[in-house]
Amino acid sequence: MSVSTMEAALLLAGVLFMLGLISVLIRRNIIFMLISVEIMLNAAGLAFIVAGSKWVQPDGQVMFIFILTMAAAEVSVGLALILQIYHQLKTLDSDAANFMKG
Amino acid sequence: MENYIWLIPALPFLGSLLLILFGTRLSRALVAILGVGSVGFSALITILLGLQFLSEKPAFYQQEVWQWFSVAGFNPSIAFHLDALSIVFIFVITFVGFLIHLYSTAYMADDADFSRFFACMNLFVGSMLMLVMADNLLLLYLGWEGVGLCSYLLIGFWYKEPANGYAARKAFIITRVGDTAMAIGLFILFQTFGTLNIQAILTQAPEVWSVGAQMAVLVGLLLLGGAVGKSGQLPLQTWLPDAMAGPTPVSALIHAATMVTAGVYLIARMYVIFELAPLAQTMVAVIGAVTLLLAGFSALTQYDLKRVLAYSTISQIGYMFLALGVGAWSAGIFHFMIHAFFKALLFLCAGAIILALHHEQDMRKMGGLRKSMPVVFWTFLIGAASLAALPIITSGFYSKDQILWYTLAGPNGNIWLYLAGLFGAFITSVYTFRMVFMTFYGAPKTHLDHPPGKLITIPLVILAILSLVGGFIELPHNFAHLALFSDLMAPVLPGITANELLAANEWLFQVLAAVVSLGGVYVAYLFYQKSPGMLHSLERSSLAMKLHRFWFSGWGFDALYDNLLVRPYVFLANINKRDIIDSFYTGLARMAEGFHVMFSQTQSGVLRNYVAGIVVGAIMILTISLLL
Amino acid sequence: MSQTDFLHLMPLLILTVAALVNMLVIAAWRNHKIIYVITAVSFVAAFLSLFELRGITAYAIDPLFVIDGFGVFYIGLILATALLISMLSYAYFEQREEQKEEYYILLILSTLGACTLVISTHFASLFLGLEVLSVALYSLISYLRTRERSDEAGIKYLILAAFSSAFLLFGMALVYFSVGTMTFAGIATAMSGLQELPLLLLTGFGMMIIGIGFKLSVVPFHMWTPDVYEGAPAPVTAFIATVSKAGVLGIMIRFFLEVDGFRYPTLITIFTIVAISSMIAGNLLALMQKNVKRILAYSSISHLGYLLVAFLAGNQMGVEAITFYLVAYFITTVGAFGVVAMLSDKERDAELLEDYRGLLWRRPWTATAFTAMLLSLAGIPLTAGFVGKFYILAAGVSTQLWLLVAMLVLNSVIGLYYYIKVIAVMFQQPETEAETPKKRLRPSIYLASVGTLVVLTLLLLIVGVYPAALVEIIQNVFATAPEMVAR
Amino acid sequence: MILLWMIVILMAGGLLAWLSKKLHPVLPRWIALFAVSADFAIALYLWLGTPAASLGASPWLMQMEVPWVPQWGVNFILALDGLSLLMLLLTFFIGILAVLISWREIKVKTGFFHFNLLWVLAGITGVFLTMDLFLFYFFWEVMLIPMYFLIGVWGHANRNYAAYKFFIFTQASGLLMLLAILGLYFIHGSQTGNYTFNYFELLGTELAPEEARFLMFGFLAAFLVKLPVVPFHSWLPDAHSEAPTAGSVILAGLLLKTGAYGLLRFVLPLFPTATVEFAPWAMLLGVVGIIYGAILAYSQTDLKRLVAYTSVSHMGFVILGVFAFNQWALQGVVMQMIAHGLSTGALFIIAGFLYERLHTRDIGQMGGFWSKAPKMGVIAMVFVMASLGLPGLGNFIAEFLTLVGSWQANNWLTVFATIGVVLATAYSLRIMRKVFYEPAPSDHPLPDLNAREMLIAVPMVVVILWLGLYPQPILDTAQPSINQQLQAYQEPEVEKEKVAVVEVPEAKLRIEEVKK
Repeated sequence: MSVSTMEAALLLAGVLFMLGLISVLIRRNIIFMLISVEIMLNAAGLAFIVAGSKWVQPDGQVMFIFILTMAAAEVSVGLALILQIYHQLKTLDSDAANFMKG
Repeated sequence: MENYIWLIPALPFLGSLLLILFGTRLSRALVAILGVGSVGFSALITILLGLQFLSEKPAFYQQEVWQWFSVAGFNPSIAFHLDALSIVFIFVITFVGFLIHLYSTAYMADDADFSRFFACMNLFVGSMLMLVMADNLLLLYLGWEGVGLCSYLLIGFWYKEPANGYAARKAFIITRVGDTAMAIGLFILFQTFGTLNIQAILTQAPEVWSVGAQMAVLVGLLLLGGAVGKSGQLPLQTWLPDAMAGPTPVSALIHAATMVTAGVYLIARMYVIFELAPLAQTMVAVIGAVTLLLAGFSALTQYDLKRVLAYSTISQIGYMFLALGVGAWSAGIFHFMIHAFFKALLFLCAGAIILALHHEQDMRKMGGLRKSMPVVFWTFLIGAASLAALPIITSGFYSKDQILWYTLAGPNGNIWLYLAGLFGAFITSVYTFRMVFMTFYGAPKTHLDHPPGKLITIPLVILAILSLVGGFIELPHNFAHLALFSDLMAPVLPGITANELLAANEWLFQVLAAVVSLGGVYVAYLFYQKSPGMLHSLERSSLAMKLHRFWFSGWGFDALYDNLLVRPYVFLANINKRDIIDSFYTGLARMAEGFHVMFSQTQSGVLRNYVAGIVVGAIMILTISLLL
Repeated sequence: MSQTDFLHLMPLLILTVAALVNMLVIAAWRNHKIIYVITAVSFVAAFLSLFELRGITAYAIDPLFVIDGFGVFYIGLILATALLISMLSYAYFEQREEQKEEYYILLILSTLGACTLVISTHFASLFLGLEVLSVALYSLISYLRTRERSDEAGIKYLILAAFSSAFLLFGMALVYFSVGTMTFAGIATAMSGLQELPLLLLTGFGMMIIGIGFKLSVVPFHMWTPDVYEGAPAPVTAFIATVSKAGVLGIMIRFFLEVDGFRYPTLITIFTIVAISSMIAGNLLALMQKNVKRILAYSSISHLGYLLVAFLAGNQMGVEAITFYLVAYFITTVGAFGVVAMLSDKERDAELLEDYRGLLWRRPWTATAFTAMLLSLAGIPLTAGFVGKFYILAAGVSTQLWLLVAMLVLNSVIGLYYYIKVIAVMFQQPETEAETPKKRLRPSIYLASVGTLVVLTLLLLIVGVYPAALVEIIQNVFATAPEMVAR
Repeated sequence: MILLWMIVILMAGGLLAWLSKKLHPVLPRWIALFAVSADFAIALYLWLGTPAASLGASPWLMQMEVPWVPQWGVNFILALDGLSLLMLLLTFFIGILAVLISWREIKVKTGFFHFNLLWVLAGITGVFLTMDLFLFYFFWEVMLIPMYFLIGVWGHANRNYAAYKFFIFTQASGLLMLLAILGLYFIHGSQTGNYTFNYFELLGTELAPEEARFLMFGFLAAFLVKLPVVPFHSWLPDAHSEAPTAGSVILAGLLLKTGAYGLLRFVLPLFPTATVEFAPWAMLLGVVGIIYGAILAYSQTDLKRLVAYTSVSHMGFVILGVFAFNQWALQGVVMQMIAHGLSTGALFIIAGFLYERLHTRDIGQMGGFWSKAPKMGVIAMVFVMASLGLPGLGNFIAEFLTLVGSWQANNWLTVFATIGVVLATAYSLRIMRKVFYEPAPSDHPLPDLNAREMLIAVPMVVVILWLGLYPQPILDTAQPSINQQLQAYQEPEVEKEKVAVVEVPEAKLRIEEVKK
């Protein structure tokens, strides 16, 4: 592959990352926030793969696997927490969870 | 004998120390013995020493008790230097002081704070002796401040009365102003001569400074400032009349006989400086002249017996300054001595009267005491005569005449000064006899109880005799030429020679002086005895009223200083009570709190804002890393 | 992996095993005490195993790890801290009805993560360590499920941490993309070649800084700190404040020194800004704060700012200063949160200033200990905090970072105010005679906590009065870490 | 070694006092009293044991040095010269008084109180003794915390605010000094390659004018705030008026003196050139302080606050004298430190006595006490007179020497300073009037001083009189160290060799003795 396509792929990852970022910013529902963060993580993974393929090394994909596992772990904990939150607040609106401030 | 010099001040100090420590527990008799005895003994020693001095005629006696301190060549010691000048002062202080103490035992007999009174009196005598015996200016300064303190303590002796306290503070602070000037003078002297030893300075000064040298003038003026403060001369005279708030013996001792003449002593002591600084010396003369007139006028208008005496004191010291100013040194000192006698006498008499009229001081409420208290009358009359300088018989005549004479005929004599002095003499005798007539003649207005006892009358008599004959040790040379006193002073203070062409007809001026004083008496008689109606008609004229009010208030100096200095200072102090600078720091604190509130807004607790925060940070960092 | 590799990784292995054993034991039969003992023992064992590695010169386990003096010291620091925290945890959890045992597993795991971090020399291991650390932390923070504050803190931390590690990862990816290797050494060599850094690389570093900065809770990535500190159980808060930061700081220093980041003004500028703003924001936020845990949170932000000053000094003295300061700061922080934990009861942590009013009159010794801790935080002599601050100042002055140093001084003055405020509250005489302290568990439970507090206080004073010993150790550590002594 | 003991006794005494509270409530008082007296005895022994003549060229009586943090070149150096000796005597004398005053006044937490009291004293002792800049800063801070507690726990109504203010002011300034110390340390290190905080070695440092100026300001910051000099004084009135009597006495009598001591010991010899160019401003500050403090004192209605402002005014003389750079002025400063320590301390003690009896510090509430409490009146009179600089009392010698000295340096400022003395008269007399003379608005019962209180007051009177009438012993003791500080201003080169080369071997030699 030529370098220019590499750049393009990286750009794609960047765009993906930005999308995730923005949706974290605008979403209020915690689950959606979690999902968008995952998107960002996957964007990073994609970037790794791109980089790996640029240097023709497996490392990029290795990192991607890592990221996936980690993301899975994170999401599982996250969902557990969200359950708890829902029990207590009866809502998933992240803005409602602001007992601690100042 | 000269080994016991140190006892002279030590005894009063010891006395006052004992009284302070145990005064409250001792019986009144014991207190009196301690208080009077200590001064009495030092008077005794003084007299013995004086006799020895007269017989041996040494230049001076010197005694160092201990080295006070010594820093890099600045080593004043607690040491005494006795020459004729200081001996005269010591004599007056101890002897008159002794009499007044004696008098006080009766006067203060039924006062609650008997012991405190004597403690302070002794302390005063001690410090005053320090002042006049010191061989260096720092020790002199110690005595100088010491007497200031004592006058503060004694003026405010009856402290329950706020007015007294006010008078006391006024005295202390105003004299302190003068002292400040003096202190600065000392700094300069030390810088120039590397020592504060009086004799050393006197000897070196002519070598270092030429006549009229700027520094000399400066020092002269500064010392004069100190003198003016203590001696109640213009412009720092305002404290003296108020100082009458103290018990009468105090007024007699401090504000007539001794302390207020400290200024005279200082100037006489440092005469070399003043001779090197003609300007300063002229200032002395002028201040003296002006003061004696102003005070005289004020004295004319007073009704309070003691205030009259106070103003007369101011004006008499004015004469002394005048004398010093024209270089008639010994004349000035001579007048000091005589004045001490008759002024103490007058005050003590006044005290006796006041006591008899249970603390009534207003002359308008007095009168007709001639019959009821003859001793006091006669003694007072003598005192008055001496103050008014009635010719021939009173010593006041001789001392004052000498001053007037040299004011005119002295090398730096001056006709205007002379006229001022002459007119002053006239006023003096007017207000003196105004006093006599108002108090002792006419109809009795207040019933008097317990006429004065022995302890009171004895000192009066002694002082009366002194103020009659005391002057006979110095008689004009055209009239049984006798100059014991000026001979005594000769080794210490430079003599003075009269201008020849005037000297020829000196008698003319003596007659003039005599006429003036007698004239004064007549005027007083006219207004206050023969036909009071004239006085009243005079008083009714609006101008006279204004003048009267103006003079009565002592030429409005008090008001002036109040509005010029005191009020602004107090105002300034009070508006800044909370200390403006502090508010700056509190301001800083407020600012920090403000920032805190601002920042804590960002901690909204809302998750998305936190995310936003991170994003902002991210943008910031990325922009930096891309731009730089 | 050879046997020597195992030997060198012994502490980490011990921790791993400990975690597994705990799990099995719990499965067999729940008992707080036993789990607690196992944990403590394993920490001690791991710590002791470090003595095998004393005076070691860099032993690389390519490409992921290197075990050198620096790493050993930091692992030691982390383990010791974790041990102390677990000590304090026992009494704290004993009085709560949740299932207590898993807490220790999570504690061990996140410690393990931190340890992995400080010895890793490769993005992969870095990432691995970081995530092991964080994922365990999520659940630790929200361990007391029944408190909604705890959950709130948990979810906040989770989202934000994931968010920031996305940045970190993307940054890594970019770096990898532009230099073609993920080992620090490789990156260093690649970079030493080029004078001006390519844009991508810089962007990568920038994003990594975001990820790291979040974990270090420096401005502007600090916002989570107070909430998480407040919501988390006191011992966990102590853990976040100390262990996790030690790990991240360790890796940061390692990486930065390796690639010699001090050559690049861009990075210096960024760090300077971050440092200053952290100091100021942290202190000002804490100024009028009424909640002790939040006060400590904010103060930790500013303390990180102080640390960055020494970090920016960039010479050996700086690194020594950081290390020394960390030790001092850990002693202090653990102690402080220990006191908080001690005073907490079933329902809630003792976190409001009110809970401390007149403490000196109720429980003089606890109050004294807490006072000592606060004074140390404020950097007052006789305490470790002072020497630490002195060391940092010295490092700053030695490289003429006048602006930063001035800021440090200014801020430690502001900081004084709120530390003293807490002390003042404790020393206030209660109007009503001291009310009887609330019902507590039997004293023997508190033995561990009290003992720990005593030890900490003594350490605080010893380090404060005779720092020479510690300084010596640290200097030796860096003597054996060659690539550090480069400058 | 004996120097170390002085500090150790205090610290150990403090801990003992704290713990002994459990055994018996009165024990702490006795322990404290004993500890301080022991130190006082030691100091006295040292003083009488060394006739002033024996302090020849080198002012150092004894020295000890043991490495403390070798890696940083920090040594535990204690050294004693005339100046420090005098300061120590003052410290312990006032310390004893402080313990005695608190005997009845302090009722709660007596153990902890005496712990703090003794540790403040220990810190102060350290400050006066140490010749290692790191150690100096260390002690400098050590004396603050216990002081903070003294104010914050046993103070009056508004104690917290005052305590904060005191602590933050002193800390802020102290940190600046720390920066300066570090700067000096690195400059000296980079010059000689020998990184050390040793005062004697640092004396030799050559500094570029710029550096010197900045470092000097660093040191000045700490000392001027502590002194205090006017724009930085505003912590003092609060601290003084809110502290318990013992606290105020120690603040006024000792803590302020550490500032003056610092100026003499460090600023003058370390930065000869910089100080000379700064001198006029410093003297100006002094004069401003004298007058500003006096004006503020005049308007105060809180007795302790009033006295506090008077010490602002009096400390003005100190800085005025220090920057006159001549023997008279510096001797005056030393005298001022001692005399002011006593006189102001005494005034605070009297304020304390009154507060114990009336539970108010408002002079509006007082009055006419002369008749009720003549003893108190006399003693108050003595110290009021001292504070307005009456000859025959210690303060006069101090102020006169200072002014004589400063006159040589700067005429106009001296004139204004002298005017300040008049203002001093105004506020001092105001005390007497309000408290002892004018009748009180309301009538309180006022028992006169009891035996214990006389035991406190009389020695102070005696000492202040002694200082006023025969200060020579003090002056002689201070002389050599003052020459030392001034050498930089006579022949700088000689001074550098002398201190850097001659003193240090001697120090080593001393240590040998110590070891034996």
